[in-house]
Amino acid sequence: MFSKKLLATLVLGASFGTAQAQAPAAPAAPAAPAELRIGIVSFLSGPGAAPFGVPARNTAEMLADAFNNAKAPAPYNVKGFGGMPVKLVVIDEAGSPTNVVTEYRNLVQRDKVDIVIGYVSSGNCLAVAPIAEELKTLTLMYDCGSPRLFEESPKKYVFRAVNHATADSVGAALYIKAIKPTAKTYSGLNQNYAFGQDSWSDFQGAVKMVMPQLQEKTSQMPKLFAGQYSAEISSLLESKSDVIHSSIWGGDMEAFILQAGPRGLFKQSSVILTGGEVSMFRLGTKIPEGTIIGARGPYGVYAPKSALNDWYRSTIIDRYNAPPNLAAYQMAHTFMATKLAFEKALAANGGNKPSSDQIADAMRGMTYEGPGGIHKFNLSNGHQATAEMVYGRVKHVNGQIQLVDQKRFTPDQVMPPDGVKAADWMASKKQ
Amino acid sequence: MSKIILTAHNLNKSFGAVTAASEINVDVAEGSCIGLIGTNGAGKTTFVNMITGYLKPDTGVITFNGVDITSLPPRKITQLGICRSFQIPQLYNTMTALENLEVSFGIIALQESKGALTTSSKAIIPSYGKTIRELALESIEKYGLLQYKDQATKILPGGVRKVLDIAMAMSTRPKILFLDEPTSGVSAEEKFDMMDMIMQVIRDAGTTVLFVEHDMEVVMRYSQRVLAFYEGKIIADDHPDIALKDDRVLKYIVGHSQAQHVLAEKSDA
Amino acid sequence: MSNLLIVLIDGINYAAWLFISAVGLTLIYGVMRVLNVAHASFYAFGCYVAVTLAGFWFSHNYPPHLSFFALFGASFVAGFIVGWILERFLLRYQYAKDEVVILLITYAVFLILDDVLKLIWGVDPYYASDPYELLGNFSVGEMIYPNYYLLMVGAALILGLGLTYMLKMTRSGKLLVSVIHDREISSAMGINVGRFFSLTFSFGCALAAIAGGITTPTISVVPGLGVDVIVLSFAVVVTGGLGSLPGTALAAIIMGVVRSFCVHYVPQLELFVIFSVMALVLVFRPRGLFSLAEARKI
Amino acid sequence: MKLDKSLVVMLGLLVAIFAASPWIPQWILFIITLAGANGLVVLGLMLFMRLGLVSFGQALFFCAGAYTTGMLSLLLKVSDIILLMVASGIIAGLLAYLLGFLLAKYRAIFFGLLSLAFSMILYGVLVKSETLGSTDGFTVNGLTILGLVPDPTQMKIVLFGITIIVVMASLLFVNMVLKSPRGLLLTAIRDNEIRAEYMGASAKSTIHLIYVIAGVLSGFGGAIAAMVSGHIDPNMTFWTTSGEFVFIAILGGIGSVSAPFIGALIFGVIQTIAYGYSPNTWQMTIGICLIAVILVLPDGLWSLMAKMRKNSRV
Repeated sequence: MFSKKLLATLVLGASFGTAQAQAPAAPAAPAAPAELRIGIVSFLSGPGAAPFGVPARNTAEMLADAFNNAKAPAPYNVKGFGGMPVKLVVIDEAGSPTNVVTEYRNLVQRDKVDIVIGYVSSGNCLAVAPIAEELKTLTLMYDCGSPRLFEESPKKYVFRAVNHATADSVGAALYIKAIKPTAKTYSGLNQNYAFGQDSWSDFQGAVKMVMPQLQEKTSQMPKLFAGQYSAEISSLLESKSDVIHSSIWGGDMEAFILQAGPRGLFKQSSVILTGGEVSMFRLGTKIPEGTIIGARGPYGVYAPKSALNDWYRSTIIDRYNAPPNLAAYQMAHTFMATKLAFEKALAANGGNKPSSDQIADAMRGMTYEGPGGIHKFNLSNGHQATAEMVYGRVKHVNGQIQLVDQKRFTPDQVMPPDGVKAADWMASKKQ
Repeated sequence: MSKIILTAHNLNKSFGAVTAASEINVDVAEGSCIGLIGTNGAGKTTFVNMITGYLKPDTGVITFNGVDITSLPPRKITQLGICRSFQIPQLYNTMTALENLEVSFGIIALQESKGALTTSSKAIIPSYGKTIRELALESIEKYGLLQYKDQATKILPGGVRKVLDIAMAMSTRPKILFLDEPTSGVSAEEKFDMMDMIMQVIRDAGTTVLFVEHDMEVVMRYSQRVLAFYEGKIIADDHPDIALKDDRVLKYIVGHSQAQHVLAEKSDA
Repeated sequence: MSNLLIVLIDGINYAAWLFISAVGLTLIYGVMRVLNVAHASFYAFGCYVAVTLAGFWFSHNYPPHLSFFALFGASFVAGFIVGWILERFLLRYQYAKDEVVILLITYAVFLILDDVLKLIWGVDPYYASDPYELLGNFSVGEMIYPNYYLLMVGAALILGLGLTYMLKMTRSGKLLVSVIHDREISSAMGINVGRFFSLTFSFGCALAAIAGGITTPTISVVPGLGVDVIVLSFAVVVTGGLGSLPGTALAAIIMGVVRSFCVHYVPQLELFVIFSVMALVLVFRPRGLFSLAEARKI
Repeated sequence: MKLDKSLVVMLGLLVAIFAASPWIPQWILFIITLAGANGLVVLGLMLFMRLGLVSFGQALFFCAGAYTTGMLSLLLKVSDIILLMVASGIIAGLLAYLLGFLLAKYRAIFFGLLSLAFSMILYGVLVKSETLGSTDGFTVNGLTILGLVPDPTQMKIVLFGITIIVVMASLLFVNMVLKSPRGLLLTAIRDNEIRAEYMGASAKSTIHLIYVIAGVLSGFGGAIAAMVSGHIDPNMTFWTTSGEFVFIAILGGIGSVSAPFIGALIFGVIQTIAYGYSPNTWQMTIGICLIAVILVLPDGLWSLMAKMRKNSRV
């Protein structure tokens, strides 16, 4: 009967899918019994691919190779993960969160990955986290910034090895206070979706906390991927704000800069691009002088000088002839943190492959150093890492851009204390 | 003189500059058989369309059994008991002939069950005392379409489409039936057999009928009364023998030669 | 707060962009009754062609002011060719199908072309803002605008008037109109409807591509940038009355200005503007602002 | 009411799958359950297609159902699956009933695009409602059934069971509607609305009725999707979601009430294969499948099934 054929199709199709799902993975060794399978989920299509997904995937693949061939410097010089070769299973993050959840289940239950690292969109993070808990699978969110991830309910198997978005806003406010204490007014241009809205309300909170004298003028919220900003720019110009906050990213950010630059918006106001580092090198001197650039942490040009960082940057540039951007750094940190925690757990487990719980225990509260310097898992009972925050200003030096007036802020300046919700923290500290 | 069931009072209708109907006044007696003649664009179909609710007259009142139906939509008018066939047969082209009729009876079944979702196709329609299928087969036979019953209507020959179109109209058991050029596109040999058959069924059902017709032979043969349309007006309203002799009718519609020919034929008969 | 002139200028500028983006869609629908979702891909295609050519052009220091013709011309031609291929080898055999099914076919084509573009150009953003800055600025009060906006408005006018002229004045235009009114009769009158169709479709796609070309200098060309455009264009075209040029123009202006008002006075509403306008118009004029007349059915 | 063979088989099959569910790998179970949810929406679309209408905004009611479930459990702490299902169906149906007054007047492309507009307006509203997490949406958890609190794995089975029951009920219901005289009337209205009106039928009220039925079905679908995937967000009413539903409808075909579910299942498989097999070009894969189906199987996969059955009889 056709129905049997159908079930057959389903099962065959699925197993076929499994077989193929490994095809695009890193050129690692063919499946050995003792390999460690890591799912990498990131945007490979759509507007999120270029700024975040692809650089992050590249880093993951580079590190996987480096680790498998024991090419990385200490403390990451152990072959693979504690001797086990790692095998990446890369899938696209695109599609609705429902798809993303489906694909997460497929990764864990069908493709049998041991650890999942991924997710740029906070919507996807929030959708996946409960499933990770349900399936008891160690899952690290490498980029998505929503503080809600751990605030809504404590997690056992979900970690974030980098700052969450609050650091962007608070750092930005602190930077304004430092370099432009006389500022009177501020406005915002943020994309009209969760991240944009959260960033803006975070920044509002941070301003109230750090320099309450700032008056809000207007908040522009263009549609995500709108591309045309002439009206918004006019309105911002009219507002004559001293400061303009924007968490806009990717193609939208570049379009905004290209359209606003010639209209003198950047001359009139100090524009903060919290994620500006992503497109810094591609846009070069198209980014007007004085633009304030953030990198979500001590990443990219803001990374502190270290042997590890030099190795990482040079290897990425050799392999993909483009410097790693903030997303790449976030992936590097997440990947390395995973390796350390895994090896710690391996040792604790007497050399046997540790369980998710054992790796989680090892990672909880861990301190590690990546190309972006020291990070500590010290929030949300050891699941949320914190790092310092850096901002700087663009200066054109013979056709190149440099970031001057760099200010570094300690983790406790930009991230809430343990157990306090970001919003409450900012509210409580306002004068 | 049997009772008047349909009255059209002072109907006017114009499309921009064109006057499709002006001061139309008609009373229709129950059981009568009326031919509507006139050249193309004289206003015959407009008249039918206004009565059956496809067009709303600019002015004027239409009453059916004393009920004002002037601004009712076609389906309400049909439910009251006026139905029509079409110049170009209006069929459900992806269905078979039988299904076309089943739809018609199905609609009635739904009406009688107040549109209940549970209405069954197999159940007996109270007022007809038969099931949809039975009724459909019955009228397929009555109209001599048995051989076509399972063919898709889009491939049926013109004459058959005409008959099916009329059969569907009759399925609602109308008190008044409008036929819009029933013989157009039907071959000369077939037309009388077809009309005889149809008129027989209609008479048996006691249905009042008004038919638009260009063929004067058909008009003479079947109508007891003729309405002659010209430029939206009724220029003659009388027994065919008289109406077809009317000067203006001769001048504008029939043409002398044809008139003589037709009348002569009749006197032989 | 902001003065009306500014609001108006922003509105007109956005309207011009909307019109340029949507005009190809309405042309194709008007003639062929095909709602071409692949429009989005052609827009994106135009962007990529233009941005690539611009990079080449300026790196070779060709006369910068000719770059506009080069950019727009290139995307136009590219769009025309690919459009022709699509019509010739796929759509031509589908016209018998239902309007909606053809729409789905073009939707599938859109999905495919989107990935093809990604395979050709990768996922990296490209930009070519030189033409945008080339023209300098003009200012209203102390508000600075790049002259490129004038160029976009001009382009919109030229496209709109040009097409109207072609349809109303030229012989082939009149023939086209007759095709629009009745395919069967026209082909019976010996008009080669098939040829008109492939021409119209290719031309419509070319218009989508040139829209991309004109937009390119103001944006950064990234994967999937067509998606947003197609939905907007749908809204504009449907609101204006599918297949009506003046309708599309009017709808674009209304939407542009209304949107600009929102941005300046109630930024919170920006997100709904376009579709609310569309819904409102359709509620009161079910077939759009300028709907094509329907023939008597019986 | 007589059930034709294919429907009986389908029902039997559903029972069989449910019986086997404890042994079916979780991730397959998940795909099947989602297929059930999508299938319910597409079942509504199939009724539209019988009428010659295509809605590019059916996700509106899918999303309405999902958010009803989500908000009831989030704000009013309603946790009972059955209660949530019913509520979602009712709310979505109510919404459809209201919009129906307007949309039943529209035909062809305008019907499709006006429904698209409404779904996009809802999208805007949800994106704007930051308390509901804007585009991030929010998680749906802590579900119970009749006071019981199953553990996640049991919950999957329970939800699966509920889905199966809802699907079977919907199959029977829609089958009843299509077997009633109204079923034939739908096609009649598609073929020749004017004639149907002249025979005394009201196209408008028929379409309105179907619109409500489709709305309720979509509401159920949304509720299931929300509970199974455990997360809801405005994407559920974005036009691409509606597009997927139309795709599934074309894939399955309108030949039978079972077709939408076959289509949904195949779609689930195609999609997950596409993701795994070509993470960089999965859109293309789906696009090619769509064209292939339209060109090769204009009546959807169902026509293939029908053919197979014929051959197997011969």
